[in-house]
Amino acid sequence: MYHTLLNSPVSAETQMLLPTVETMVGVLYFGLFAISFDFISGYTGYLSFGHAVFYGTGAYTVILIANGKLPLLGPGTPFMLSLLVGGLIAIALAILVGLVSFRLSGVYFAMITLGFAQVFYVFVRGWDYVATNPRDGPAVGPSHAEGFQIGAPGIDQLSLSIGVLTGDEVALLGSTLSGTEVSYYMIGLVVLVCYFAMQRVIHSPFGRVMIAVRENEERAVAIGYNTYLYKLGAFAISGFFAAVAGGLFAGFKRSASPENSFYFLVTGDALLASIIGGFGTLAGSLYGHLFDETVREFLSKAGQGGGLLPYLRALLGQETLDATLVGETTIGGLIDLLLNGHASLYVGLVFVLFVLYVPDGLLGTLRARVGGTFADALPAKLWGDSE
Amino acid sequence: MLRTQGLTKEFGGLVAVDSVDFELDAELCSLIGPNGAGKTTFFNLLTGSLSPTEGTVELRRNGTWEDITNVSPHETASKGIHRSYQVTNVFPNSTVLENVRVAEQAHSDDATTFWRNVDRYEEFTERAWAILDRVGLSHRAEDLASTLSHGAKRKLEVAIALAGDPAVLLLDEPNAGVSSESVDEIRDLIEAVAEDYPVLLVEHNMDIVMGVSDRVVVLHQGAVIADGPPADVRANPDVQSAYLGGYEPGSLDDDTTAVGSDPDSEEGTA
Amino acid sequence: VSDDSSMTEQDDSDGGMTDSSTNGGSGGGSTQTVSIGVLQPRAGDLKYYGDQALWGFLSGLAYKGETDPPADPGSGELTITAGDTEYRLLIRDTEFSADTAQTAATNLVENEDVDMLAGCASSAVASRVVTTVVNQAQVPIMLGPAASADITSNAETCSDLVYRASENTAMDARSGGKYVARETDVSSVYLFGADYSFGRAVVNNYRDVLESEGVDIVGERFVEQGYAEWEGLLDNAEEAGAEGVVGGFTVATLPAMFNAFLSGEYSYRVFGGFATRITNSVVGGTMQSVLGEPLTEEKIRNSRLGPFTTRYHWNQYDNPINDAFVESYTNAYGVVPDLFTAGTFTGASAIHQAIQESGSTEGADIADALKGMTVTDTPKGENGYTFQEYNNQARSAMTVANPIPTTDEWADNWGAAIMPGEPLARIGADETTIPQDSDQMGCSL
Amino acid sequence: MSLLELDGVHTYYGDSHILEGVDLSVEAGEVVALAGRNGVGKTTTLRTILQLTPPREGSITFRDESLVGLETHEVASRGVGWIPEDRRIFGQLTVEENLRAAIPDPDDVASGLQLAFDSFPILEERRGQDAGTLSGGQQQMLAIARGLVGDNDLLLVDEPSEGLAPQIVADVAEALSKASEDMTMLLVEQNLPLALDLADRFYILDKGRVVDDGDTAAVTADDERFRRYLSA
Amino acid sequence: MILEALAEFLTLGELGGVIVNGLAKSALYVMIASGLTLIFGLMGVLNFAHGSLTMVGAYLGGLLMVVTVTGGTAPITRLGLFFIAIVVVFALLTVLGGAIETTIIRPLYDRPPIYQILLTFGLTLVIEEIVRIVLGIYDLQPLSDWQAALATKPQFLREPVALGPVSAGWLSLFQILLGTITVVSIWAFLTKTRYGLYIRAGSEDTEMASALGIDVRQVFTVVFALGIGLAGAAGTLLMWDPTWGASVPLAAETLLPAFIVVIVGGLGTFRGTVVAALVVGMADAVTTWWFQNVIEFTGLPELVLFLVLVVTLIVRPQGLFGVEEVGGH
Ligand SMILES: Nc1ncnc2c1ncn2[C@@H]1O[C@H](COP(=O)(O)OP(=O)(O)OP(=O)(O)O)[C@@H](O)[C@H]1O
Ligand SMILES: Nc1ncnc2c1ncn2[C@@H]1O[C@H](COP(=O)(O)OP(=O)(O)OP(=O)(O)O)[C@@H](O)[C@H]1O
Ligand SMILES: CC(C)C[C@H](N)C(=O)O
Ligand SMILES: [Mg+2]
Ligand SMILES: [Mg+2]
Repeated sequence: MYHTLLNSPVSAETQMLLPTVETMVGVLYFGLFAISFDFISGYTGYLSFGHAVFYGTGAYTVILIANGKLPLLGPGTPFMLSLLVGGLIAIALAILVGLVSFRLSGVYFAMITLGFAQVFYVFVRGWDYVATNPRDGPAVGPSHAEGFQIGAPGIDQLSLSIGVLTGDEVALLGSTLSGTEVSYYMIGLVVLVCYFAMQRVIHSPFGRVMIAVRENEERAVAIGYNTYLYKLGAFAISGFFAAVAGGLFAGFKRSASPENSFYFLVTGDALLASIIGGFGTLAGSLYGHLFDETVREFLSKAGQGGGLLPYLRALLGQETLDATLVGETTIGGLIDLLLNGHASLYVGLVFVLFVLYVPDGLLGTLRARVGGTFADALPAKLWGDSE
Repeated sequence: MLRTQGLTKEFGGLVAVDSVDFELDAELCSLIGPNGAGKTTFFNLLTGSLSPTEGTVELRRNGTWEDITNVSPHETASKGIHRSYQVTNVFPNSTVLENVRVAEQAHSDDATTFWRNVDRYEEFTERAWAILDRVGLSHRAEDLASTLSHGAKRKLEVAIALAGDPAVLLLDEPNAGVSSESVDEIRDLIEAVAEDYPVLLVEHNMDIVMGVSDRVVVLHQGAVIADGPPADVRANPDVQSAYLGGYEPGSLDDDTTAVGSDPDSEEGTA
Repeated sequence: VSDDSSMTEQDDSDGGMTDSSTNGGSGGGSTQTVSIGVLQPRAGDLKYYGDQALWGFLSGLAYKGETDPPADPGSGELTITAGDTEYRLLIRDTEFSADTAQTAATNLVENEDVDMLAGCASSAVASRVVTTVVNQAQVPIMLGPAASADITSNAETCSDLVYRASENTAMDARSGGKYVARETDVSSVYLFGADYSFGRAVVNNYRDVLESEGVDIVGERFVEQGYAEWEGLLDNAEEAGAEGVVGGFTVATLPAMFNAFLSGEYSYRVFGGFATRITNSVVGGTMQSVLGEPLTEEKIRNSRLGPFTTRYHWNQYDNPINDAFVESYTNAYGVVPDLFTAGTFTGASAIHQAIQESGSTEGADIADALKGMTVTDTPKGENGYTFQEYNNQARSAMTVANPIPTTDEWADNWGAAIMPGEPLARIGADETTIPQDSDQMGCSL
Repeated sequence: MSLLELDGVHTYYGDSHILEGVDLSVEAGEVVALAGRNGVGKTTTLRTILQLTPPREGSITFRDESLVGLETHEVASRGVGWIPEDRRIFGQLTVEENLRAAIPDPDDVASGLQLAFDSFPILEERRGQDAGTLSGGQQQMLAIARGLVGDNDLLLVDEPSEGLAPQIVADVAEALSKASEDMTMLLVEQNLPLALDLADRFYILDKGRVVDDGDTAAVTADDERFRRYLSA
Repeated sequence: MILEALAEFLTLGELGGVIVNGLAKSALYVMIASGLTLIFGLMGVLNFAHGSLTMVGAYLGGLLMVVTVTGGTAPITRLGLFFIAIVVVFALLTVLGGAIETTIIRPLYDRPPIYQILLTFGLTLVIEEIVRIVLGIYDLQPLSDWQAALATKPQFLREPVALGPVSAGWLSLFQILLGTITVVSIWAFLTKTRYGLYIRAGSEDTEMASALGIDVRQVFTVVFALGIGLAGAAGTLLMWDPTWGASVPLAAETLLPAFIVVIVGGLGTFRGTVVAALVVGMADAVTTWWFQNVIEFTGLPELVLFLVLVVTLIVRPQGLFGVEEVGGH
């Protein structure tokens, strides 16, 4: 699909608009993180502002295991098991943090979880054990030079390696899928499974209580729910999937840093994604992140995924670019000044507009338009097509 | 069913509930009294939403009295004390059916199940439908609770309380703000419900109180000033002056306090 | 290395590239193309590092092709022809971030099929790219100006694919540190460093050199990059009896440190590596406001800043290559080359030399040819740099100089109030790097 | 033309229809009582006049100018004051600050405070105390005083005697009756003797409509009409 | 070792220095946080853009100083110009704040508070990028402190001053002075002026205040504008402090501490904010001392604030001076 478009007459436009496969892989695992954030924040109404701590936990666990730094688990531990271990550690962490934090609500809850996460962030940044230079974060070392395998652990026929450089290549129906594309499908598979798992929880009796807590916690208590325990449970589940997302990220990238895993702005990106996609819609977060990434990439510099800038340059031609506007500013200079590396500006503007005019987000609005039921059936279909 | 001994609640210097000894049998008992008499506070003490300054609350289960003073609200609810609220307090962005269904689900062992779809638990849904039928809301089942009219919301309040499979039902002004046409419906509903459960009813509409109650208790400045069959209470001169008849200084508050909310006091839940 | 069939080529010339480069070696006269992925910060705080490094690299190729260096290309694609070789440079912004660099490098290797990589200004970025991309994809890299000595002296990162012409922190320590230990009265030193690879490398290298020269290390502290509350720390160094202080920092931290040092009254001197133009302009500015204008050599000497090692500054070398380099560079970019620039110039020069010698544009062949090479054309003179076989780090001479007020000649193109003076000492290439038998050398190739 | 005139006013809270066509008028200089059982819409009528809960239908004119669509502070600055039923004093402000907040013209502050302190001496004693720490009755006095000190032509008074001990009710009655000498009042009061004493005319509200009205001089608290609408 | 260090810490000279340093830090924290508190206290809007506006204030203040100060400007003139710069920046940002409130915050009042948080979060992205673009035009480094602005500081502010056995920096004393002036003026504004009275009344009960003829909406605009103005003034002060300095990351660097101070103090109480600023400032100064003299963990200075936050909330979930939510119906 991607290729067809790229080879078609509108290839320049296509390349400008479509994110690259690498970006799409990022959309998948970070989308999963955003979904897990939405799971707790959008469904119970408790803004988990320190959610990045779970993402980071998952990522670091995978790398530490691969580097043989986690007791009992050698570098040869199957990736799927590492993901699970990361998730379990995150559950433990979520329960610890949650025990204290769920005594609070509203802004105070958001702030105390943020506080905890930042404590972990600073700690991980200074912990020599995780990497020679913990400030820069760990990377998968030579003890695990091969790619991380997704599939049935131990059965090679049913597993494929991920990673741009380490991924397996697969010949399929006459065309070959590159390592990145294989990663896309394999990670997509895990994300899909996780998404359905969370979807399942939301539609379970437990999930309905989460919604009841968001809608009216006082009343939920009055009809007999010990909401404290439900919130803790939801937090643990959400932490688990956030860690899986982090693990996928580390497995694909083969490195992590405190800034791109534990830092509070990572949570900020998840928040952005869920708002744009639709708070409390689960799948919306993924579309929200896709949207965010597409805009960013569209506006990013030449050579880092194509985008508007090189397209405009090519379209306008050198003469137009060199034409001067006022003083010494050329059109090219102006375009460069306004576009080059300033994607955040436009993402911010889009975001502000969303808050003001599309408060329900992409998916929320769509669902409201089309009616509630379609959303249950459609995600699976859309997922297959989203490349 | 439910009894209190010396139940007292003070807010700062204000004694909102003043050593109340009260016992509810299998009956429809009304609790009346001027605004600010302490009726809602009394409810909050029974359900554990507030803890008393002094005194005890006990619930009879399986023939023995169990002390439930200071037990948290979700536990009193799971022990069977269910209430409707004076100020509508439902799950606004859930459907009417879901409001009742989630309350149904609360007292089942499957409430914590997170791997099975709710739709598999048809029994909850069926019972929720039955309750909606009973309160006359089944035609609105699929609508969001926030879109209901005031009167319909009052019915939903009762429905949610009923869904708890109560041992005791506490109804706090189910008629508050209900237009006259609907008053009769709710009144019928109360009477019907009282056939099945012991009911403690707070109500300002004297037509209803006098018409449906087996017994009326009058609260004034936190204390019980009369207790007996409706006719007796109505004739009681203290009650006449404190509540039914002429004005008597001392009632501190009015029912609109709770309603005229200050937008700034809303704490973000997000 | 990777399979072409998965690629999404849209440009025919790319498709033909593989052919021409394989033919290139044999077919005399026809040009051959080599594509190099260049990773440097092209925006943000440390863009200046990227500028100097990239411009140096471009100047190196231009020198070889006997043309003028091209105007600053920003990021994107650029072609330079030198002799019969066409260099297709794919320049990517690293934002000084390891993540961005890793992504960009992965992309270059996987999707653009580059023959080799060049660059990385931050040591953190360099180690990340080496571990996750170079070793993984077996594509060689010409590192620089990332300066942590560790990268070429640690078994984890050093390899037959990793070359560095640029000078490193051990070279700073082995020239400047030694000079201070031997030629000044400093006998006790307090070491400060940024809490990441570069700062740790600086501290380790200086500790090593100074201790072996009999200097006492009276204290060592690491702080976050950008730390600004220097007073207390500098006081501690004073209390610890330090006669000298070294700071292993980048421009993110140095100005605050120098400011605090100049504003306080400390009895020790600060020495280390001679910094970039940015730091010089900040420190110069502070000196002007603390010591009063105009600055004189005398005033600067009394401020106890220096002497500093310079890896390379434009005015430290007097030879035809350097003269041509400084001139064409100043013309093209409006500033003089500074400490990062000679190393990357040499890197480019070495790559061209390797292609000439091997007659191939395959990454592996270039790497082979680089092994043990003595680079002919370098700003430090003919044959100024030699790649050491045991770790693929180039050794080159270093100088030690004091800061002096910027002379009128350079005022326009240096733009800072202070600049390096005449070299106080020159340290020969064979003394600057970590020897093969040192216990500091964890690399033996 | 009357000072205040309501014509066919309909007001809702969300979906609940509270006022179902209220018509009433108040002449300059009069005191008019508004009576009715709990929850019939008395308070809502006052809130509607103030545009705190704007009407969905009907007209409200004050001195021949329509109030509908104005902001509450604009209504207030046209000379309409309010003594709300649930006191609504500013708990974190001192007694004096509560009063100052109600006096628009800084030049009137001294005389305004004097007026308040004369009516309720206890307030002068407590002028520096945070109003939230006053007893309920004292808070009620403060709320009334705050209505009196404003530069108002029409005062909307909602259950001023609520929660006050009998002797203070007398103070309140006196203060209000003194104020009524140069202020028009629309008074909601459950204490019928007090209401009848203060008011010249009365309206009785039931289920959001005016069902009766007349001169207070002609009726007593035992009047059949009051019995019907005001007690069970 | 620890005991030895403790003994040294407790000497008059060291402890006194830490206290002065702590007060100076508290003064900065209170400057950073008071605008945030003001806006939250009245309007319930948690302004995520506060840090960005502080950063804008730092650059504007720096610009004014860089343009007016030359090498030869006398120290006292520099101080005078600095005060003028603070006032001008305050005024400019107040206008900006007013514009922001009327155009984009106002439509959100009847939505749940999270939307205001989100909106101001988006605003942050926009403001920061705009600043980056402008800095790009003037070729300034967005990530490092603007040295030219720092250099406009008179020399004596860099020097230490002896207060008996205690050695403190003139800069610290200057900051304590400005912090005190700010606290006193806000306090006076809130308690002594009519407008302050209106603000406090409006924040307690919007309906009642408007029924007394107060234009609460206008009050909201003014408060938001003033809060932003304060953010700007704080930025100008930070611009002269080498620990902060004008740079784009100043936005994030000030936002988190400001949040922490406001939350620790209890949302919306000015008194709480002042006390919390003192607590946080002192904690900061104390850990700085321990970090510089004893403990080598580089993350320590950053950790303090968050530890203060977490510990406070564990002990007192509503903050030091926050009101506990009143029980249900
Ligand atoms: N959380 C609280 N804090 C302080 N005072 C309270 C609190 N809750 C109730 N009160 C006071 O206690 C008294 C009794 O209130 P309660 O709500 O029980 O009255 P009620 O009988 O239900 O009146 P109504 O008929 O108006 O509903 C009132 O004066 C009220 O102001
Ligand atoms: N904010 C609100 N939202 C919904 N309904 C309300 C609101 N405020 C009041 N009501 C309802 O409107 C009706 C009229 O209330 P109002 O306060 O005007 O009565 P009232 O005549 O003043 O009664 P009282 O004598 O008890 O003060 C009541 O049924 C009340 O429950
Ligand atoms: C000051 C510079 C020599 C430091 C270098 N950019 C590094 O991080 O390695
Ligand atoms: Mg009540
Ligand atoms: Mg009323």
